[in-house]
This record gives sequence, structure tokens and C-alpha cells, in this order.
Amino acid sequence: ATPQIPARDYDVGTPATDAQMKAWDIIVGPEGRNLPDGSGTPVAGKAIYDQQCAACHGDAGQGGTGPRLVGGIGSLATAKPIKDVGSYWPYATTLFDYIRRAMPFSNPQSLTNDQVYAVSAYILKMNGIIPDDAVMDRRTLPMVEMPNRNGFVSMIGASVVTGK
Amino acid sequence: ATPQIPARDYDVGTPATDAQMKAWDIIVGPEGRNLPDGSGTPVAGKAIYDQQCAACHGDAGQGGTGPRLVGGIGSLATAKPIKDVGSYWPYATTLFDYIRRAMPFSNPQSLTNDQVYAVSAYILKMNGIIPDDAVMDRRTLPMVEMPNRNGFVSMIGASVVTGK
Amino acid sequence: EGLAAGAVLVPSARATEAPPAIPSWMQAQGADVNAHPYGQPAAFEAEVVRERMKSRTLTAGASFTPLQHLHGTITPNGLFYERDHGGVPTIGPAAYRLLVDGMVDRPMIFTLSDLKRLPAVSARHFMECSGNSGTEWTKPTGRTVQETHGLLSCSEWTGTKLEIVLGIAGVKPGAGWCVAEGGDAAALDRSIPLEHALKIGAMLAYAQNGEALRPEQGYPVRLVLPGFEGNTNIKWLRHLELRRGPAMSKEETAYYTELLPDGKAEQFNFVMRAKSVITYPSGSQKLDGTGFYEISGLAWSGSGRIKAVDVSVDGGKTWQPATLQGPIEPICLTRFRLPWRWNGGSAVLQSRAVDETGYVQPTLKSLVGQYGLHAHYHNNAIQSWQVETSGDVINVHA
Amino acid sequence: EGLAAGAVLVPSARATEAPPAIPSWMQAQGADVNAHPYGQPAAFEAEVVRERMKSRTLTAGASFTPLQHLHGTITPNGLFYERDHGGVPTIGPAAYRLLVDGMVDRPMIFTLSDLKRLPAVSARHFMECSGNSGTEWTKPTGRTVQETHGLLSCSEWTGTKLEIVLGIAGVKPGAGWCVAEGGDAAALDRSIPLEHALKIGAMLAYAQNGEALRPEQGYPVRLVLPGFEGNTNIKWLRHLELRRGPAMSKEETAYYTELLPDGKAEQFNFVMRAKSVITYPSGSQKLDGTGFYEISGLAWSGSGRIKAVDVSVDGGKTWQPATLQGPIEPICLTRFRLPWRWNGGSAVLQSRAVDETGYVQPTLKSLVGQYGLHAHYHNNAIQSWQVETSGDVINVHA
Ligand code: HEC
Ligand code: HEC
Ligand SMILES: [Ca+2]
Ligand SMILES: [Ca+2]
Ligand SMILES: [Ca+2]
Ligand SMILES: [Ca+2]
Ligand SMILES: [Ca+2]
Ligand SMILES: [Ca+2]
Ligand SMILES: [Co+2]
Ligand SMILES: [Co+2]
Repeated sequence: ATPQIPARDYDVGTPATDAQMKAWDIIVGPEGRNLPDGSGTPVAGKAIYDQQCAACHGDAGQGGTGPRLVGGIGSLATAKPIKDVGSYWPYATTLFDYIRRAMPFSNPQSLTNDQVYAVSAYILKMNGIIPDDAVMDRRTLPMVEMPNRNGFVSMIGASVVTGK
Repeated sequence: ATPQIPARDYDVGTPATDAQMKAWDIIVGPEGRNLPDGSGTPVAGKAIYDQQCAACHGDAGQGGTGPRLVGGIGSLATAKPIKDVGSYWPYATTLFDYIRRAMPFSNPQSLTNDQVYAVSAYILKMNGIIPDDAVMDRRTLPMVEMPNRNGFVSMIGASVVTGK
Repeated sequence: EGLAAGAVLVPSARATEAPPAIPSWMQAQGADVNAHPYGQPAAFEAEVVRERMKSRTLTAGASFTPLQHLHGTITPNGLFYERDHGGVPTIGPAAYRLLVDGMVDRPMIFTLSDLKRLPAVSARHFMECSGNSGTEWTKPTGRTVQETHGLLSCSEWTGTKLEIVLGIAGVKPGAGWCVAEGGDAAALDRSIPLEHALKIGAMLAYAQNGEALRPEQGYPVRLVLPGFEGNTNIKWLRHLELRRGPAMSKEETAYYTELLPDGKAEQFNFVMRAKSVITYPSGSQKLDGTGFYEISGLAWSGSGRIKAVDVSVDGGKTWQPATLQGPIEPICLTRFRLPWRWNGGSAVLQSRAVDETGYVQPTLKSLVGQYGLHAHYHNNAIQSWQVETSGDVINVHA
Repeated sequence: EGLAAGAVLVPSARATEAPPAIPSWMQAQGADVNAHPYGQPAAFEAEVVRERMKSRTLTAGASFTPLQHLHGTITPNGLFYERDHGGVPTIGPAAYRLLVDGMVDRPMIFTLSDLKRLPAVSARHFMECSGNSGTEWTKPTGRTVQETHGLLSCSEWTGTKLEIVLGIAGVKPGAGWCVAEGGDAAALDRSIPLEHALKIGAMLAYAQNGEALRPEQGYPVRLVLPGFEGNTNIKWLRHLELRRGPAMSKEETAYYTELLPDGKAEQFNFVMRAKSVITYPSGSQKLDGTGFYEISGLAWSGSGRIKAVDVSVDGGKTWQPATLQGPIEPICLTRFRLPWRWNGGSAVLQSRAVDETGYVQPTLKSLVGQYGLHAHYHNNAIQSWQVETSGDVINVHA
């Protein structure tokens, strides 16, 4: 529920313009909000991955300086669970969002939107979640069914939050 | 009044020996407690003063890098009060105590007890409080009548001290 | 590179080893007044520093507060624990901007001067990484309390309330979450349930223990969510976006979720549950002979005030109530103490916190029963320190 | 060398001057985790430092806390004010000794480990030099609140109670005073009335805001006498001597006594009376145009808790109650705040504290009426800051 928040008028702060908000905003939600135009395929993604990601995440996504990205599907309920993009992540949109904001590690926010779509597609493909010829864009990415989509239980209701 | 203090037994700390206490203790009270053996005169004091004190306190005690030591008698109730040894200090014992613990400024606790008696005598003499031929020692120093002996009002009773 | 072992207690020197009654430092002037316009610790305290946890990179990792060396409840700013995902950015106060947008009537940009001009509030609160004690689920791992519990610190925070900034922007009906995003290389973002955030007094803090935030703590502005897991207290805050639901960012799906034995995971377990730890005597310290010791430690809860702390010296067989140092503040570290006489035998020291909701800090066994061995986060189990007959103190599971 | 003027408020930059939406510091990794094992302030905060008062020598003098830059109530240890009479000695923790003797049954020597082994207590208290605001008796002198009120700081202190150490030594009947002596080049000593010292919870403190005392604050041990004038809180404590009466040391006769117009002087005026000061807006700051401002300041009393603070924006003609930031602790700085809209006219800002005993902070006029112009110490008068139509804030007597 939206809490009641008293309106304030201090004449402090400056209204943001649409252009400012657009340039600022890199938050993508699971419903696909704020996914940009552009698209990418696993094939295009492989070229980028091999060049800009493999050094840390391994040729086959097995990990290194960066975490492993592939191989955990089916392991969560075992004695040796592997939490990776394929096994654990509930939304494919998070992949686009995270890679755009934080990867490649030493050069974040340097990829074009097409490149982020492509490398996201390649990681999904390495996990066997989308086929070789899938095209990822603002429409298709939110529709990808992640294996662990229903794996999370929200604890919001269970939290004991005391007032101040 | 001596407050009731509960006795404590933690077996922490080490009993102090008489020799340790004697070596440690430089606190002189107005009654003369802890004044050492030895003595000094204004004449002997002048030699020490000129050599070790005058550079900071002035040839005639008029002050410089260090505060003035002479000249304020009679000024306290005026529009330009001068608070110095002669005009303000209530006890001569404080002079011995302070010079021994803190002077000369760059070399504290370097004077012999005789030297401290002597230079104290000289400062008292400069202020016209003792005659030229007075001998200051553990018996005579506490007996010196300082001009401002009765100038202080203890505010202990007036303090509002709140418990914890 | 791992954590170095904590300091061994200095054996108490006897008076016979005392320095001269009038030591050299009373015979010459000391250092000049204001030799350090911004003061530093004594050189003798050089071992009292944060220590880095081994991690894959130099910029995504954590440094731990040396709790075994600290007293009281405040953490000096230089020792506040640190968890970064992309290193510590250098942000000039004049270049700082915060965008508030999404489901609001008036999207706004605030400068640092703007935020400082708004009404301010101060409050003392602990902050704890939900990964604190994460190494301790399966076996005793940390050698010192810095290693086992050092992702924990406590400050007096000053800032303006989230409520005020949102009141200026005007939140639209239907907005239930606020995504907070940092201005670091990880652009780290977390979704916060709006109702809870306001209830706990969420703050846009620009000061910590009186002075400006330190760079490692989010200079110039961080979100402070009292009682919420550390990671949600977004540092270098650049963006608040009002939304209907959470953004499902990487840090609230891939990380900072608790995997259960059945393969399901708990998500949005924001509130840090009641916990405590004995800091003295603690791992890698050494008792100096039998006799009197004061057991001392810290207790805290994300759900209000600490109500009680019990201490056991026999591995949980019997418990005694510890004294709590007042004033006891909500969502704040609370120092507890208990006098103890060590008879030279082996002893297992434990502490157990109870908070104002009645919640009792669990044993590791019961926690593992509930969460299994792979939850990683939110380990608030009772910690055990074993005193050996030599006086050495070691980390054990008991 | 005098105090530099305080910072002028940075005019709030407009969004049009905002940095790129994705700034350079989000496009590359920041500084390494634990780059500073003991953290330091941001480089941008270089002006937030103590400043030295002009004095005859480099080692007998004072440095002042930059209150105009601080928030909340805690003073970071690096900014705690300093008053030295013989410089800052360097005392190794292993070389530290405290002698307790005089009218006791068992004279004792304690090492630092000994003192740390005894039961501990923590408490937050302000400390103020009785010479604070001493420059303000006859005319407005300090340009900033650092210069007028900066001999004031506040810490969470931890140590063992004086009562415990005296309980070990056993105080003899007839002992009414305790002389405390420091281990510096001035061997500075003050006589303390025993009954009062115990009542206020006198402490032998070894920690300040969690960590060891700083050298400038008495490392490794200082006496903390909550509410008593700063000078009595002996630093580098080496000797406690129990006596029937006071020692009449230089610091309690020649200095730290208040000369009245009739030539008599008040002695042993230990307790700091209720006082307050507005820190924002304060001297040398500049308001950035008309509109909303939150007036903010500090109030304190050596006699317990602050009960109320009133603020005037018209030089004392009318008063409004300020909001006090809780929890309000005894003998501790208390932050007060009042919203204000500046209409661009000239205004004189004042604050007036009332403590739990009902004592009301006096005007300078009434204080001068009582003490004359030569008392020097214990100036707790109401401070006036004049806001000029330009927005400049200056120190005035009003
Ligand atoms: C220089 C090393 C490095 C490079 C190059 C790199 N990464 Fe990473 N990556 C990391 C590290 C380290 C992390 C973990 C960051 C953290 O701890 O928050 C990470 C995390 C990730 C994650 C989240 C994995 C998880 O489960 O937490 C994804 C997805 C990812 N990287 C994708 C990429 C892609 C795509 C590229 C290339 C465009 C890339 N990375 C290049 C080091 C690197
Ligand atoms: C290098 C400078 C210097 C020298 C040399 C020096 N003094 Fe001082 N003296 C000072 C300073 C500075 C003070 C004030 C200390 C303080 O601020 O606590 C002082 C204070 C005093 C006072 C207290 C005065 C008052 O009213 O506060 C006396 C008495 C005194 N000195 C006596 C002596 C004697 C006797 C000697 C020589 C044996 C001596 N001084 C040598 C600098 C000096
Ligand atoms: Ca405006
Ligand atoms: Ca937006
Ligand atoms: Ca780059
Ligand atoms: Ca013993
Ligand atoms: Ca001992
Ligand atoms: Ca010397
Ligand atoms: Co003695
Ligand atoms: Co946005």
C-alpha cells in the first residue's frame, strides 16, 4: 500500500526534466520498464563475451575472477547448491539491468544497448534457457521463462518492523 | 565529609612501596605537606632567576614569553586588575609546588630543591612580600603571609551537582 | 590475504617494572598544540585497524571492524566496516546530485546543499551486513571477533528524512516501493518497501558521528534504513525511483537472498534479527592468569531495543543476566557486561540477546534446523568462545 | 596565528550545472576496499579541522572544535578540542602507571592492563573548557562559532569508575579531596571534592567514542568528571592523592578562578552552567537567498539534562521553543532545531537553554552585572548572531 506522506513545500530542489530523467535512469524492472530500443542474439553476444567477459567469467561461463554464470541448474535443493544465472536468477531482465550498470567490471556502462542485449542473450543461451536463434529486445527479454522464476518467497509480511 | 565508598577486592593492582611514593610525589599542600628538606634565599634565587627564568619572565619579572610575576599588588579591585604571584596567589607553597613541577618551561623538574626554594624566595622578594634576607624552607614557606590570602571564596557549597 | 590474528592481551606489568617516577615525558615539553589539526590515534594503537577479507578482486569485497579492541557502542568513523561492490568512488560535494522520480507528481533533482538545507534529524543506529558471520554456518572459521562479527558498526547519523524528500516530490497512489541506487561503479541498487522505510525513519544521511560521511560509507550521501541489512543502506545515493513493485535487481535476487534446503529461497528478509557477541574475552585473546574478569560484549536488534542479554560460561548449560549499559536505544548497539572469576579451568562463553519483541537469539543448531547450511546470510546464532586452561581463547561450535 | 574564518555556505548549484547523468566515477572501479585500514575524511573536507588560538608558546595553548561544520552531538575524535599546558606527551601503554596514595589504607600502583581489567562503564558527556567564550565578555571577538564556542566537545567515554579504584585502596576517614595529577611537562594538577566526584560518576577513562583516547585527550588514561570544567578532567593521569583539603595548586588559584569587581575571586566553581549556541547559521556563514532555513545548535548543562531551548530571531524580543533531538542525556550535548523562513531582512539570532534544575542561561548583560568584566572563565551568556541583508552572518553583542 502507498503510505500517506505529508506534502512539503520548502522551495528546495529543482524540477527534473524528461531529458535529465532519461539520461539518468538505468533501472530496469521485471516487467521490462525502461528497457531501451535495440536487440541482440546469442551469436552476436558470443563475440562480445569472448572479448570482454571470458577473461574473468571463463570461456564457458565457468567462472574465475568473476562468478560462474552457468552450470547450476538443478542443484539448488542438493547438498552442493550452485546459485548462478541459470539456476537461481528469477528474471532475465535482471541480466540486462546488471550487465548494463556494472559490467564489464573495469569499464561499466561502456557497452551499447545492442551489445548488452546480445551478451545477455548469449549467457541465457549458454544456460540452455533460450535457443541459438532467439532475439532479445525490450519485448522478448521480459518474456523469457527463467527456471527459478518461482523459487523466491517474499518475507515482507514476516518482517518485524518497529516504529521509531 | 568523606563519602562511604564500598571496599573492592579484585586482586588487581600492586601495593605501592614507601620509596615509590616518595619518588613519585611532588604535590605540596598549603599546610606545607611534602615540602622537601633544603632551603634558599632571594640572593641565591636571583642568580638562578637571571640565568634560567628572566629570558621568559623579564629581568624584573615583568613578563614576556611567560606571564608577569610582579607588579599587580593593589590592582585587583580596579578596572585593570593584574593577577600575578604577588597580587593574586593565596599561598606561597603553590610557588614551590608549581616551579618544581613545571619550570623552567623547557626543562621541568630539573632544579634541585635548594634552587626551587631560592627562586621562590626571589619571586616573593621581588613582590616585596619577604625581606632580602629571608630563608625559605619547609618550615618558613607555609608561614609566608600572601597579600591575597583571604581573597578567595570557595563555591563548593553553591555548586549544583546532579547525581547520575 | 586473510585477517591477521587479534591482539593477545598484554600481560599486566608489575610495579617493579614501572618507569622512573618522574619519566622523561614530564621533563620536556610534549608535542605542539594542534600538531594534528585533524587528530590521529596514538602510534601505539597501530594494530587497531580494519582488515580486509579475501575476495576475488580488490574493489568488490569487505573490510571488518576490530570489535575486540573497541569499548562502548560508538564505532569511530575510521573503523566503520566497509562493503563495496565496485570500489569507493570519489564524488565532489559540488558535483553530487540526487534524482527522485518514477511514480511521483514532481520529479526533482537535489544538490547536497539542498539536502542539507532541509530539516535534519540525528539518531544512533547500528549497521550490519547480512553476510556478517556468514563464515560460521558450518564450522568455526574466524579467529577473532573481527573476523566472525566485524561487519558490524554503529554511528550517530544525521540527515534529512526520506519522508521529507518524498513529500516534496509527491508520491503517486499505487507506489509501494522505492528503488535506491548508488553512484559507484556497481551502481548498486535495492528496492525498499516504502511503508516499512518510513516506519523505521529512513534517512538520507550526510553526517556520521558529527562529521561528513567518510568516502567508504557513502560520501556525500547514503540512505540509512535503521535495522535493515547493511546492503540496503545505499551509499553514494544518486537515484530514488518510486515504483509499484521491486526492481528485482541482482542484489535482491542473485545475492542477499537465503537459499533453503528445499531449493526455495527467502527474499526481502530486510530486518536484522536480534544478535549478540562477547568481544572480551574473545578469539585469539589470552587471559592473564586466574581471577577477576569482566565479560563484555555487544547486543543489537533491527526490531527495536534490546531487552536482556544472558551470558553463559558453561556452553549454555546455565545462564546469568548481564548488565546492560544505558541508555538503551532502539536499533542501536547495546553494551553488556558480566563480572566473572576465572578459576583456570576450560570454559565456554556464550551470550544470548532478547529484544523488545520477545525474540530470543537462537542457537546455531536451531538456526541450521530452520535454514539449512546454504542460507549464508542472516546468521544471528549464539557465538561460543572457548577459554582453554592456558588462558587462550578460541572460536568453537558448542 | 589566529583562527581562519569559517566556511561560507556553498550556494546551491542548479540542476543545469549537474554533472553528466552517468559520471566518470560510475565508469571505472573506485578505490580499493580497505585502501585506508584506518579511514580518513574525504579530501573535500580539508577545511574541517581544529584551529589553534594565538598563545605565548606552541605547547601551552588550545585548539578549537569546528562546531559550524558538525552535525548531531558526537565530536569525532580527530576534532575534539585541546587545551595543553606543556604539550602532548607520548606515553607508551606498557610504561603507564597510576599511583593512588595519600589518605588511603592501601596505596596502590595500577598499570593500564589493571585499569582495563576492572569493571567498566560507558557514558556520553560533553566537555567544556571554563575559558570557552572567554574572549566574548567585553566585545564580540570570535568570527566563527569555532572561535567563540569551540572549546567544547562531546564523546562516549569508557573507563572504570573512580569509586572502584578508591574502593581498592580504601579511603581513610577525614579525606575530603582527591588531587589528580597529569603526566605531562606541566604535571598539571587539580583538587577535586571527593563527594561531588563520586556523585557525578567520575571515571578513569581509557576510551573515547569506542577507541583508545587520543594523545591530545590524555592517552592512555584521563580523569572524566562529567559536568566539571574541562581543566579538572586531568589528562595522562599519573597520580591520585587523597587529602583532607585541596592542594591549592596553581591551576586552582592563579588560574581557573573568577575575579569579581570587588577584588575577591570565586574558587572551585567546578560545574559548567547551562549554555547553548546556534551553530547554523553562525558567524562567517552566508545565507543563500531568502526562504526556508533550519536553525540548529547545541545546548548543554553540567547539572543534568537540558529541559528546553528557546530561540529568538529578533534579538531576544520574542522566543519560540526549539525541538530537542532525543534521547536527551544528562551532562551531554543536546541538538536543538527550529524551522525559520528568512525574509531577507536583518535579524539577530539567539538561543537560550534551560536545564532540569530550572536554571536559565543568562544574557551577557546580567552575567556582567553579576561577575563584572574580569572573571574571564564561565561565560555562559546567550550568543547573538546577526544576519545582514546580504545574508552574511556576524558575531554581535545584542
Ligand atoms: C575484470 C573482471 C570481469 C570482467 C572482464 C567481467 N566481469 Fe562480470 N563480474 C566480475 C565480478 C568480480 C563480479 C562480481 C561483482 C560483485 O561482487 O558484486 C561479476 C559479476 C557478473 C555477473 C553477476 C554474476 C552473479 O551471479 O553474481 C554477471 C551476470 C556478469 N558479471 C557478466 C559479465 C559480462 C556480460 C561481462 C562482459 C561484458 C563481464 N561480466 C565482464 C568480474 C568481471
Ligand atoms: C621558555 C620560557 C620560560 C622559562 C625559561 C621559564 N618560564 Fe615560567 N612560565 C612560562 C610560561 C609559558 C608559563 C605559563 C604556563 C601555562 O600557560 O600554563 C610560565 C609560568 C610560570 C609561573 C606561573 C605564573 C602565573 O601567574 O601563571 C611561574 C611562577 C613561573 N613560570 C616561574 C618560572 C621560574 C621560577 C622559572 C625559572 C626557574 C621560569 N618560570 C622559567 C615560560 C617560561
Ligand atoms: Ca527553488
Ligand atoms: Ca525515470
Ligand atoms: Ca570506463
Ligand atoms: Ca595481587
Ligand atoms: Ca593483574
Ligand atoms: Ca629536561
Ligand atoms: Co601522593
Ligand atoms: Co528513475
